Amino acid sequence: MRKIEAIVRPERLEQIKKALEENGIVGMTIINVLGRGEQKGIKLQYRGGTMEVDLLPKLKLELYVADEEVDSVMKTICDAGRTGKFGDGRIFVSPVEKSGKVRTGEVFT
Amino acid sequence: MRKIEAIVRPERLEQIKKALEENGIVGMTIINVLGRGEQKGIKLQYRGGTMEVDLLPKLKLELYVADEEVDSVMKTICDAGRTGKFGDGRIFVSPVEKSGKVRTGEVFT
Amino acid sequence: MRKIEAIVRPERLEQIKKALEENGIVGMTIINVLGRGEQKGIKLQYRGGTMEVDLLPKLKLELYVADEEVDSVMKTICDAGRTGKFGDGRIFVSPVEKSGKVRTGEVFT
Amino acid sequence: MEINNGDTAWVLASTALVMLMTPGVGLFYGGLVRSKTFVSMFGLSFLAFALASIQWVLFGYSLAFGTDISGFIGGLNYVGLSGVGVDSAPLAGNIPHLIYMAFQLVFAAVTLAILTSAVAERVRLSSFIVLALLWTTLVYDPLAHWVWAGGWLAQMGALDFAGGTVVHISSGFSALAIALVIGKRVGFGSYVMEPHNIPMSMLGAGLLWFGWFGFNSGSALAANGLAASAFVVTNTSAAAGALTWLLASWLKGKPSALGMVSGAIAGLVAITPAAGYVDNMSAIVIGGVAGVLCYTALLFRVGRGLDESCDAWAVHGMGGLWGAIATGIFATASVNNYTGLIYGNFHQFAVQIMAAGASVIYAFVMTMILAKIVDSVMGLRVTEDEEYVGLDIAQHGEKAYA
Amino acid sequence: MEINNGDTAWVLASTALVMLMTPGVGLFYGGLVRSKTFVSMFGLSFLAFALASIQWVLFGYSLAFGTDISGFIGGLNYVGLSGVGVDSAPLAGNIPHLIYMAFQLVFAAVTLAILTSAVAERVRLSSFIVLALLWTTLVYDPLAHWVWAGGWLAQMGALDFAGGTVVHISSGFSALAIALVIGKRVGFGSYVMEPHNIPMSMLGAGLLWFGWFGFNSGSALAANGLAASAFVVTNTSAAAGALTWLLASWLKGKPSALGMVSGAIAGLVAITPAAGYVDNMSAIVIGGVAGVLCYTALLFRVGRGLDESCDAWAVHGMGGLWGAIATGIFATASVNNYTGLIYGNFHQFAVQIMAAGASVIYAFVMTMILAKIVDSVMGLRVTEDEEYVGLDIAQHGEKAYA
Amino acid sequence: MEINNGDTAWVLASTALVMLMTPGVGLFYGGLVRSKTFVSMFGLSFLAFALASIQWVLFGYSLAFGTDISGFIGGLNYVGLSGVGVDSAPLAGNIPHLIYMAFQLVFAAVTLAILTSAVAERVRLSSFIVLALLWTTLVYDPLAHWVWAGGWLAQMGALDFAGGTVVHISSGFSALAIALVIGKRVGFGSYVMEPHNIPMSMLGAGLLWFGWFGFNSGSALAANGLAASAFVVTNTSAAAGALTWLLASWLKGKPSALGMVSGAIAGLVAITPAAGYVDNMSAIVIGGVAGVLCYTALLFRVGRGLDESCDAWAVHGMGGLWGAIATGIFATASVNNYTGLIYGNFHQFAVQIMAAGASVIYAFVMTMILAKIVDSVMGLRVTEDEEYVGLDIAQHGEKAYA
Ligand SMILES: Nc1ncnc2c1ncn2[C@@H]1O[C@H](COP(=O)(O)OP(=O)(O)O)[C@@H](O)[C@H]1O
Ligand SMILES: Nc1ncnc2c1ncn2[C@@H]1O[C@H](COP(=O)(O)OP(=O)(O)O)[C@@H](O)[C@H]1O
Ligand SMILES: Nc1ncnc2c1ncn2[C@@H]1O[C@H](COP(=O)(O)OP(=O)(O)O)[C@@H](O)[C@H]1O
Repeated sequence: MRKIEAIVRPERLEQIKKALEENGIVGMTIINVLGRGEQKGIKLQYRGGTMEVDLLPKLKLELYVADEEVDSVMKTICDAGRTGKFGDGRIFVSPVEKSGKVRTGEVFT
Repeated sequence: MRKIEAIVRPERLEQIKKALEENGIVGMTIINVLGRGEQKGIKLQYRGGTMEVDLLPKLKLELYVADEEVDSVMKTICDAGRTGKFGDGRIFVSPVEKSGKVRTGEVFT
Repeated sequence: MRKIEAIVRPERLEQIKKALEENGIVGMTIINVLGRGEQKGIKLQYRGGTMEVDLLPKLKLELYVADEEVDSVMKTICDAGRTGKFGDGRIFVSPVEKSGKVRTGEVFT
Repeated sequence: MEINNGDTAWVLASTALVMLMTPGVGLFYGGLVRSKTFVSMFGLSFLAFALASIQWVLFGYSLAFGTDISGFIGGLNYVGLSGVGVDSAPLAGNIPHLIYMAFQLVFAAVTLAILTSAVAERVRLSSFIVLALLWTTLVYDPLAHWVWAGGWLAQMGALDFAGGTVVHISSGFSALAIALVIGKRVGFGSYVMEPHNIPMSMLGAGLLWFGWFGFNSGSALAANGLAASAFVVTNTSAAAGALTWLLASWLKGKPSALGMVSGAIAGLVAITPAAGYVDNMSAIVIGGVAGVLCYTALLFRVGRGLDESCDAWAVHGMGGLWGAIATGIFATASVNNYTGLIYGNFHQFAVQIMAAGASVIYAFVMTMILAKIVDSVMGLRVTEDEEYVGLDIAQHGEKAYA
Repeated sequence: MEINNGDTAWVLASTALVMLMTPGVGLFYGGLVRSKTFVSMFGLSFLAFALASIQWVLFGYSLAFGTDISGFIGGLNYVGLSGVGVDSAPLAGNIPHLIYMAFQLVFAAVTLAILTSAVAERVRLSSFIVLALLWTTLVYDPLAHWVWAGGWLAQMGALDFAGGTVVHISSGFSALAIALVIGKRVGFGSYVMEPHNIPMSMLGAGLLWFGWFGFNSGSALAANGLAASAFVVTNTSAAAGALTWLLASWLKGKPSALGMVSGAIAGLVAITPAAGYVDNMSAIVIGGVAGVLCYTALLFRVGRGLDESCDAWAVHGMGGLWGAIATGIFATASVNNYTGLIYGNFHQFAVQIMAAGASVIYAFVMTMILAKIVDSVMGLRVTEDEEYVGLDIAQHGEKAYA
Repeated sequence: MEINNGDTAWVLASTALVMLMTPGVGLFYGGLVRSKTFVSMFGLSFLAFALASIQWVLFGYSLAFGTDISGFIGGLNYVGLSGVGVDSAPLAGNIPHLIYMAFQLVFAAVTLAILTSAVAERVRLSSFIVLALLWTTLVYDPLAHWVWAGGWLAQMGALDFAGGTVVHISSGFSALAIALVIGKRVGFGSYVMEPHNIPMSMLGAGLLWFGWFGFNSGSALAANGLAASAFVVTNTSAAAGALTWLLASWLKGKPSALGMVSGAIAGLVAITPAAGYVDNMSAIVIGGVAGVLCYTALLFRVGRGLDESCDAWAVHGMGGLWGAIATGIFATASVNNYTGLIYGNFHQFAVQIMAAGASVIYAFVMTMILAKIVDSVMGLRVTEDEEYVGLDIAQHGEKAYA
């Protein structure tokens, strides 16, 4: 099992959710975050000044998926979340050792 | 050291906290999240329609614990967080390589 | 690539951000959390009673960094985030296996 | 009697002020519930206002203020506002009948809004609409007639300046009845249900205090010394209630800001029936007692595990009961032509107790019956899943905060 | 005519009530937009009020109410309020000229605030200031003159008690024009833009309802039977609109609380021109129709992919249009000296349609021209990046919620 | 003199309007602080209102308006409102004494609320209660007597229509003194303390603007031309202040919406003493200057590292000072019987400066002494831990947002 953390644009959530569902991925956890990437956010000009809005609202999706689903999920999120502009987001994959289900108390490893 | 991420019902927080404390687990970090599991949330009927409320408010507890505490913490959370209905939550365990304490600058591996 | 999760005081964010920038670390994701450490928060006295405020607002910074940057980032956060009082925060490091860029669809391992 | 522009100006303004109390109730209650039902809770007050507004102009005003039928109910002579025009009101010759009617309308509306406390976070919207229409017609209208339109309580000599019985006892004890019928919210007692936005409740309380000047002082139906006196005692009682509830909660632990504003409302409720009959010093007592009494009632209610969710009973019911009795204790001829117990008038005191008692019983029993009927015919509650998800999404498909 | 203190008291109070409608609009709109533009949206209303306040006392009042020039515009005799003093107002001898002027001022201000719907979340502040000043001077002032100050529509016999054409048609159809010029928000239609704080919109609607009593009943410019009548029909129409929009949304899916409060506003808009001419039963019809009509207009607007963001057109434009026509249908001599179609007066009906039509055309065309000019000279919109970040930060350097 | 119903109607309404300013202050300040102290901040205003209400009816009114004792303080003849009844007020024969008293009460209350700026987020509740009671008794009551009840400033001929000195200079400079005694919030200057909910501050400002019509126009104590004039200049000055602060902040960087609403308050403050003496054109100047002046004062205050947290000093203190002097500059016989500097009356100008100066000194020194006493006896501040956790939880055991 792997944990996929995807930081995406909030306005793309619906599309991403739909795309994932079509690929059979239903379970997910969503967190409101603020983020900045290498571009350090967005630069705005104003009356004789520049302003850097460096922390923009993003959504972080956390998905626990089977190992073999990782690549397709990553691709799905990239495709559905892409606008082509800076700030589209990042995806990170990390190992999960064990999981449990609260309702049943089952443990999966 | 392991990281335990438990997604649970908000209304169970007090019970879970208490149960953990009784087991000597005090440190924790809590995040407001929205989530859906395999049931895709809750289905509601209304005047000639069905509505899926797929993202329900949950709490995500993050606990960093010693390796040997993992199993008992998982069990404690399951027991205290259980209502027996869909949506009770999930627990995931992942490896932590290193940790640090801001106040002292100490690093533990 | 490593994931650094740092739970810090909200009022220290600006200093930490600045210190990281000076070390060339720009990308980050910030999450509002509630947390308690081993001190179980803050104890307050009042008219014949004691009150424990055990969940205090903290910020969780998530930074994905190259393996060789881990130590310096940890040190930077500790230094910039320290007030010397209980509750300054913790840092945890965990492995990342793979990452992707939504805008381009690139995958890095 | 000729229409007096100054008096009319004040009653017009007062009617607007009382109207604002309904959003005030909506905010107050809305802040007390969980965020998943803020829209619903606020919406119920709004809806109560709209329903009462239409019911009142169609037939409610007539039932309450139409020609008396055996002291129990008004006739149908004002149905559809026929005969209610720009000329002098029968019961207040100095102002136009239409604004007299409207002033009474906003009372009926806010009373219905207060009632929504009992069904917070769990009522089916359609059942609420039916219950609300039944309630305002069969409970509020008769009570208003009894007290203010020559009904049997008025004939008996009961005093109720601005609605201690008609508005507060009736809504408070009716809320109690409904709460018993509809039952507790899922999880009530087993996990904490904190107010989700206390500042909104405080703002609501602020709007209530503001609007209450129209409620009580406007009930003089003139811009005169009596209005001034009612204005002053209203403010004094509110302040006293705020302070005593604050202190009482402090003695039990920490001074509660929500307690302070609830105490203000308790003081406002308690002074309502008395506003045109008592002086400022009595107002301090009336409000001060109300703060402690309603707080005690609230603790009792919680202790009994009763989910009358936003405390209409504890604050309006018990506060109104106290106010009705206090009118019989503190009424003074120096303010108006009536005296109370402290001036040796035991009769007035007894009448007040009887009137209050009759209102308590009528409101409680009648509402219990209505609630049971609606519950068995339509079901008062939503499903457990809908309640879990929250009425905002489940009933309205809306979210308070995006 | 001598100044009447009672009448003056009511007009003073009414002016304050109408003033509060501007924060009401700000909250209503502010709740409807995304949280990243709440400060901006609320701020635009506030700014509209400040701009109109200064423009009006400098020359706006004179353009609207100065000595008539060929039925089209007022002269400059009141520039800087010269000649506007504590004595009787020329058009209302029972109240001081200054408060008459102020009562008209708050109307001009709230009209400008309504207009901000069209530019929500994307307007450049400096361009808004210029457009606002041009608009209130070249659209609002002439329209006010035409209808209320002996201009050609007044001469024709058009009835507009409290501003159906001047305020609502003008702001609504002007909003439509501006929305067409400024274009959609980035992402409009492709992703959901939910109201971010519905309770704030509900509170805004509550303040609007409250303030509207000053708007309509205050337009009697006296505390008399006509004021009372206008008060009552205002409330009735609002309630009816709230209920019909609620029901209409229910039939389409779920009962919308936001719909209910929008329906109340629709009912308030529609009764505005009619408030001094129709009776309570007609008010039920006027409000009830308005609720459904404006809801339909909103659905149409959304269906056409038109981003007139907070529905000034659907609610104020279409509601005002309906109200203006309805005045010609339901006006009754039992309330005032005018009759409408249902009493066989086809003439009044025709005049109302002409007046409404003329207002629609003037407001739409003139505003289109003004908006195009401002857009080409200064640019109405912020950059795409600024819009993405949100006007609060981008324009004001502020955040609604820390 | 006979009681005039129209005048009474307006003073009743005005008293209600001014009452609403206290929740207005609570919201305005509450939005400015951090979310962990919203309940506390709002609660302090509410509490100030309750405390002042009781103090005033018990003895405050008597100290301020009782029979003059050597020009410094009122006698005890009105203690417990004895002799304050439904008949003509001594200083305003056209309205009942009780409502005159209540109108003065709401002034005392809001003044105390303004003061809470200085202790934001760090005051011990019990110490606040003691300080508040001392302050309103020993600072507000004498000042009100000096200016409005035949005290020495009145005898000198000082003009203060609605409280530039009594309300604004007194609260503003007292806030400065308290801020110096209580000291900065932990972290002030070292990390950012952003306003946590700007829309709430904007709503608060909207309620203040609304209520201020009662404050200033109601101070005519009649519904007449003077009331109308005061109403107009109040609005004009507010608008001018809003615009100049907005522009000033724009010149320094970005146009601040919070600045705009603060500017409106600055304009309202500055016109307060002048409202019954100046004309509309002067109001533009008075408000316009106030916007820039108070903004400058705020920048100065921040620059000096002074934590007078919600800027009562910068806005009310400096705005009130400017207004008091401006009254001596712009007073015109065309509005009332007084003239100022621009009409060659240097005497009035000098008197205004002396009165303002005396008020500044008295308020500052007296408050400094009171604050020091309370601080040394009880401690004004909570502990550092309590402050860190936030007063909502630490003092009240409550949370603004669940
Ligand atoms: N190194 C990083 N560590 C943590 N979060 C990051 C990092 N880089 C990016 N992010 C997160 O991803 C979001 C989008 O990143 P960004 O660099 O703007 O994407 P892109 O490169 O596609 O434009 C950021 O707002 C931030 O939340
Ligand atoms: N595959 C998953 N990936 C991420 N989060 C998940 C996943 N499955 C469940 N969750 C989280 O756990 C919560 C509870 O899951 P759910 O499936 O409803 O539990 P149960 O199976 O006990 O009913 C969800 O709301 C979601 O936040
Ligand atoms: N074992 C843990 N698991 C999860 N989070 C923790 C743990 N220990 C600390 N934290 C997080 O770190 C924050 C600061 O911890 P704390 O123990 O107060 O730091 P310090 O030891 O420097 O005083 C806590 O509020 C909590 O969010």
